[in-house]
Amino acid sequence: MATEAHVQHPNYVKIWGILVVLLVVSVLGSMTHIRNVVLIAAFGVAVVKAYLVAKNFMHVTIEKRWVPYLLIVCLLFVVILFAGVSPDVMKHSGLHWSNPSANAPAQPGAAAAHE
Amino acid sequence: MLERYLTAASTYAHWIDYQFLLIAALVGFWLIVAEGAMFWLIFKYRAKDGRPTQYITGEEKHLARWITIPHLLVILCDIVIIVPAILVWYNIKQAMPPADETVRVIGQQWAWSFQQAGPDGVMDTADDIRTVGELHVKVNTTYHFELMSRDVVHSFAVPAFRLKQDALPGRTIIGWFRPNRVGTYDIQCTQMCGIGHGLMAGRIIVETPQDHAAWLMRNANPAAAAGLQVAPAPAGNEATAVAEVRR
Amino acid sequence: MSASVKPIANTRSGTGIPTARLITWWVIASEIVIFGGLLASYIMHRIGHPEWADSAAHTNTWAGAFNTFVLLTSSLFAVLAHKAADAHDGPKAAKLLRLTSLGGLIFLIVKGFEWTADIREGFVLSSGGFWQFYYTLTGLHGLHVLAGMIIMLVVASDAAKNQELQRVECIGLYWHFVDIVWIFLFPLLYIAR
Amino acid sequence: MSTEVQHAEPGIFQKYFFSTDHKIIAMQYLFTGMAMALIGGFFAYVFRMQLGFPNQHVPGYGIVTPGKYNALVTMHGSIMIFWVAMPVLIAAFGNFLIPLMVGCDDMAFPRINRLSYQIFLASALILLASFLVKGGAFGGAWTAYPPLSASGAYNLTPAGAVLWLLAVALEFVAFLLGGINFTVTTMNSRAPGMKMYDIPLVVWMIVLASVIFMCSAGPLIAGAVMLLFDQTMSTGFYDPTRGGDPLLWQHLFWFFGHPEVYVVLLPAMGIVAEIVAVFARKKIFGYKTVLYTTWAVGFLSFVVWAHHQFVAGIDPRMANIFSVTTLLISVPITEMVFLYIATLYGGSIRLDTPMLWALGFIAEFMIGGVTGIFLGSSSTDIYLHDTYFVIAHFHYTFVPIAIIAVYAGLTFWYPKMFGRMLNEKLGKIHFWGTVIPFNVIFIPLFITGTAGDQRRIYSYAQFAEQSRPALQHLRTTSTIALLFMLAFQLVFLFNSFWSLRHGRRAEANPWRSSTLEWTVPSPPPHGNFAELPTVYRGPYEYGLAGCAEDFAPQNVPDAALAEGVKV
Repeated sequence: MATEAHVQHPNYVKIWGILVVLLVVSVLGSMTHIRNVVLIAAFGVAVVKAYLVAKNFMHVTIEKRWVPYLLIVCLLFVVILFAGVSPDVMKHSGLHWSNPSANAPAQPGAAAAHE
Repeated sequence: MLERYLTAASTYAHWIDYQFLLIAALVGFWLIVAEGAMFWLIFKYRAKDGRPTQYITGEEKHLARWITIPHLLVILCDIVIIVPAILVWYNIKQAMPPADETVRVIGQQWAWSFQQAGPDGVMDTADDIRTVGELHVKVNTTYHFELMSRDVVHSFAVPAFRLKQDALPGRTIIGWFRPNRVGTYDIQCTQMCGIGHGLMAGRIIVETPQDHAAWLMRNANPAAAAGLQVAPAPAGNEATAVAEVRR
Repeated sequence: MSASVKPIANTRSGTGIPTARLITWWVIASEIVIFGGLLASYIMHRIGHPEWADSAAHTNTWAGAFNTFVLLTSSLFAVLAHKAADAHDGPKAAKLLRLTSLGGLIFLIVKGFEWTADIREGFVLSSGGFWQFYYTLTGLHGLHVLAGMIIMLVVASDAAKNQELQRVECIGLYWHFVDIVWIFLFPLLYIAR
Repeated sequence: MSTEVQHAEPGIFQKYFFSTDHKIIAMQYLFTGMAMALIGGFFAYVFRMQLGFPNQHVPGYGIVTPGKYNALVTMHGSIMIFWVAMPVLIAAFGNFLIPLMVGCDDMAFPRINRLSYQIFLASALILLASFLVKGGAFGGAWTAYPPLSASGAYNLTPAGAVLWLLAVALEFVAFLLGGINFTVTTMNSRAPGMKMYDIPLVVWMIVLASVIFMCSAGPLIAGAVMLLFDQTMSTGFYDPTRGGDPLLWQHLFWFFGHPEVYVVLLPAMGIVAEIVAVFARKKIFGYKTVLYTTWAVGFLSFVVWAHHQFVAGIDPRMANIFSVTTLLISVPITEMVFLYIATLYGGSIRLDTPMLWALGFIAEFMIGGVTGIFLGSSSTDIYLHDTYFVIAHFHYTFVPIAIIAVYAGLTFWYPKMFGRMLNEKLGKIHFWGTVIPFNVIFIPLFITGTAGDQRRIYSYAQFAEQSRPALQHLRTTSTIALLFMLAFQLVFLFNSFWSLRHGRRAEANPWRSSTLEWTVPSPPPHGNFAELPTVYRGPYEYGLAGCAEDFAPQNVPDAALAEGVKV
């Protein structure tokens, strides 16, 4: 049983060309060493590339609606995880606690963290 | 209610006990209602010859009410529970009353050691008093504690104070307590910390100001000049303490 | 039970999505949380440790960029294989799938050279900090590439005989997902510094 | 690819060890899970004896040293959750019921199904092997907090810790494969006519549990890889002296660990729904509402995890958020229980053994539910965290889930699984002999917990407050009750083995139930349905007007209902 032809196949080579151009952009952007440019070149472009692959190669946009929703919900859970964990792990001090070892692994002596 | 089971010896012990009572009253009511309703229905609708079952989908308005109304009441009870819960939490863990004294509490496999200022009242000086397994504190005095661990995760629990806080290696966590009752109370480690976990006991001795002053004078140790800083050192540095716990 | 005898359960399609593609989506969903958990752990540590940028500067951006190019190109072959399979051209699909796994092979070889260079410089898994995440992330991703290649070759050998053509699309979907993971790993490990 | 494919009768080895038949795989999971339950129960016996009669020779084991005690409680927890509750509730019932209840011949991917069991079996064997290695089995609690679990120098069981982690990771892989298979089968392979709201609740709940498991286990799989590297490749992901963070594991663990509670709860709720409907002869009160609350619970279970960590050193401000979400999750769960109780209204209730178990589940689970409020409220959790109150609370949820609901399901589907009826009288003795001691075990533990007994402590002799004689009496009471409860399980073992040969032969539909699995002979043949069914209505049509019987099977067209059902 072959898959029914459910997609109009777009011009894949063209999309591949765009992806390669984007790759070049992100590498060139990273050469500027300007923080914001690097970040946009790196992550902004990555999001665009991922979207292009998901849309054109994986056809998520013409798949049944709940499939992209499922994938987005899974991403959402990761975001929730990040939001719940980062106040403890990303930061090295907070209300009535500090994590001196994370800042200076070898340094002896624990500075007390008063608010 | 909780005091029937265990002495309350710190100022916030009663806050927690009242919160416990509040929850017990509310959920106790709901438990009795729900269990009662269930057993009554089981009895009332037991199989009888000639009484057929009724066809009910649960979407009839006059019946769904019986779910909706209790359901809203449950939400109400949740709010009644959560507001004081957060208030008490805020006062114990977030708000920090000014300290009269500070102690440093260090957990390690498998003993609690303590460091507090000697007669000069200043921490990290030569006359600091270091003890293992025993913490002497003054009654009606607000203590801040700096909690650390040398090796693995421990948990500093003083049930009589209703106090519990995990000690994490690498971190320093500040908390407070104010003992209001003279006596000797247990410290238990409540986070699995290795084979000696069950033996990791300590005591807090709450003393009158006079007794405490006398204890301070007896134990002030000017000789302990070296190695003032207590560091959350890497594992294995403190073999002596392990030996001490086996005393 | 031989491969040719499928239960009726396998041939039904209550959702309108063929069963094989449906399971592929669920596998991808579960992979999202696996990679997501690891990436989230890495990102929060990375933001908390700006000094890791010095370690990240040692990674070879050109090798990473080349590998990105290789994976993008192999994804192109994978989707062309899907197109061929839709046209019921099994042998062509098989050829394209083999090209795709060749891309995976090149990717792994480049990765191997990179790792060798890093290890020669003294940066190993146990170097801590950035490096432990670098090796774990690229290693986990590399395993997925390897697994994808092997499955792809199996699918290709069936497809060459015009059998199980629906699998061409499924392995392609998986491959694109692995590609997308790399699209994010590349800036996270090679560019951000 | 069609029914005319004749399935040749395979050899006995092929049939029972390498079968792809979902029913055989279900039995494999069931018996493996039951065997593990015996082991886990034995561990409970040993450490309860140590607590009830401290430092005395435990018959059948010997002296319990602190290290052995830790290993026993760790393995009891791990086994009961990962190797008993999950395989029996999800895998055994899921495998057996899903194809039968949705009306198809097997799982969508039978060979993935077989692989799932084989990986699961390997994980169980690895776990048991950890008792034989140098240093013995891992004793760092089932939560395995690093750095204790990450370093052999701390836990003194270097090999045991690695094997434990490997076993858990493999078990996860097995359930990912199995769960995805359940989900796909239910979504795609339903009988013609079976719409979304015609799926029996137990199938819904097993599938939702699988989905929750799939979405929550990922981060922990990643975390387990990191911990494995910490243990074996001297990385420092969780080592604070090398820039790692032990809290990260706790978060990853509980991000999985809390949804896991619902992963095992939901199948139990589903089993109970089926039984309550059949024995009350009632449609489930608000079938759709039950489903909506299930979805709500499933989603909310992802945002409550840090209530396990209120005092674990997380930022205290975060505790407020998680306290609110935790109380929030009580809303849909309460609603679900209310709906189950409301289902009894207007019914015609027969108290056969399965129904006793199902009602027992609801009654006992409510106690577990309400005591959770004490722990979800952040301030009381300061005191109660990691005390015996917590132990009593979650045993009041897990025992109803993994024991009471499993017995409900087993006694209910036993005729379908084995083609014989169980003995009713023995079943009732077993029920009361289990449920009464169960309460006597754990009610005293609520009291010792509020009196300050902390968990995982092998002897309270060195704590003045905890070594009061009154508390020791409670602990002894609890231990003796456990002995009774364990002894009464022999009744069940006897009943099930005796009935296998001597029980009354079961007809296809002994309970007069309306779902599809009862339309095939007991036990169902290979391929399940002689003729694949078509579904005409929802799963719980009892007491429908204009119907010759008091139930309307899902596969009988409306026109044929009035003529009566041929059982």
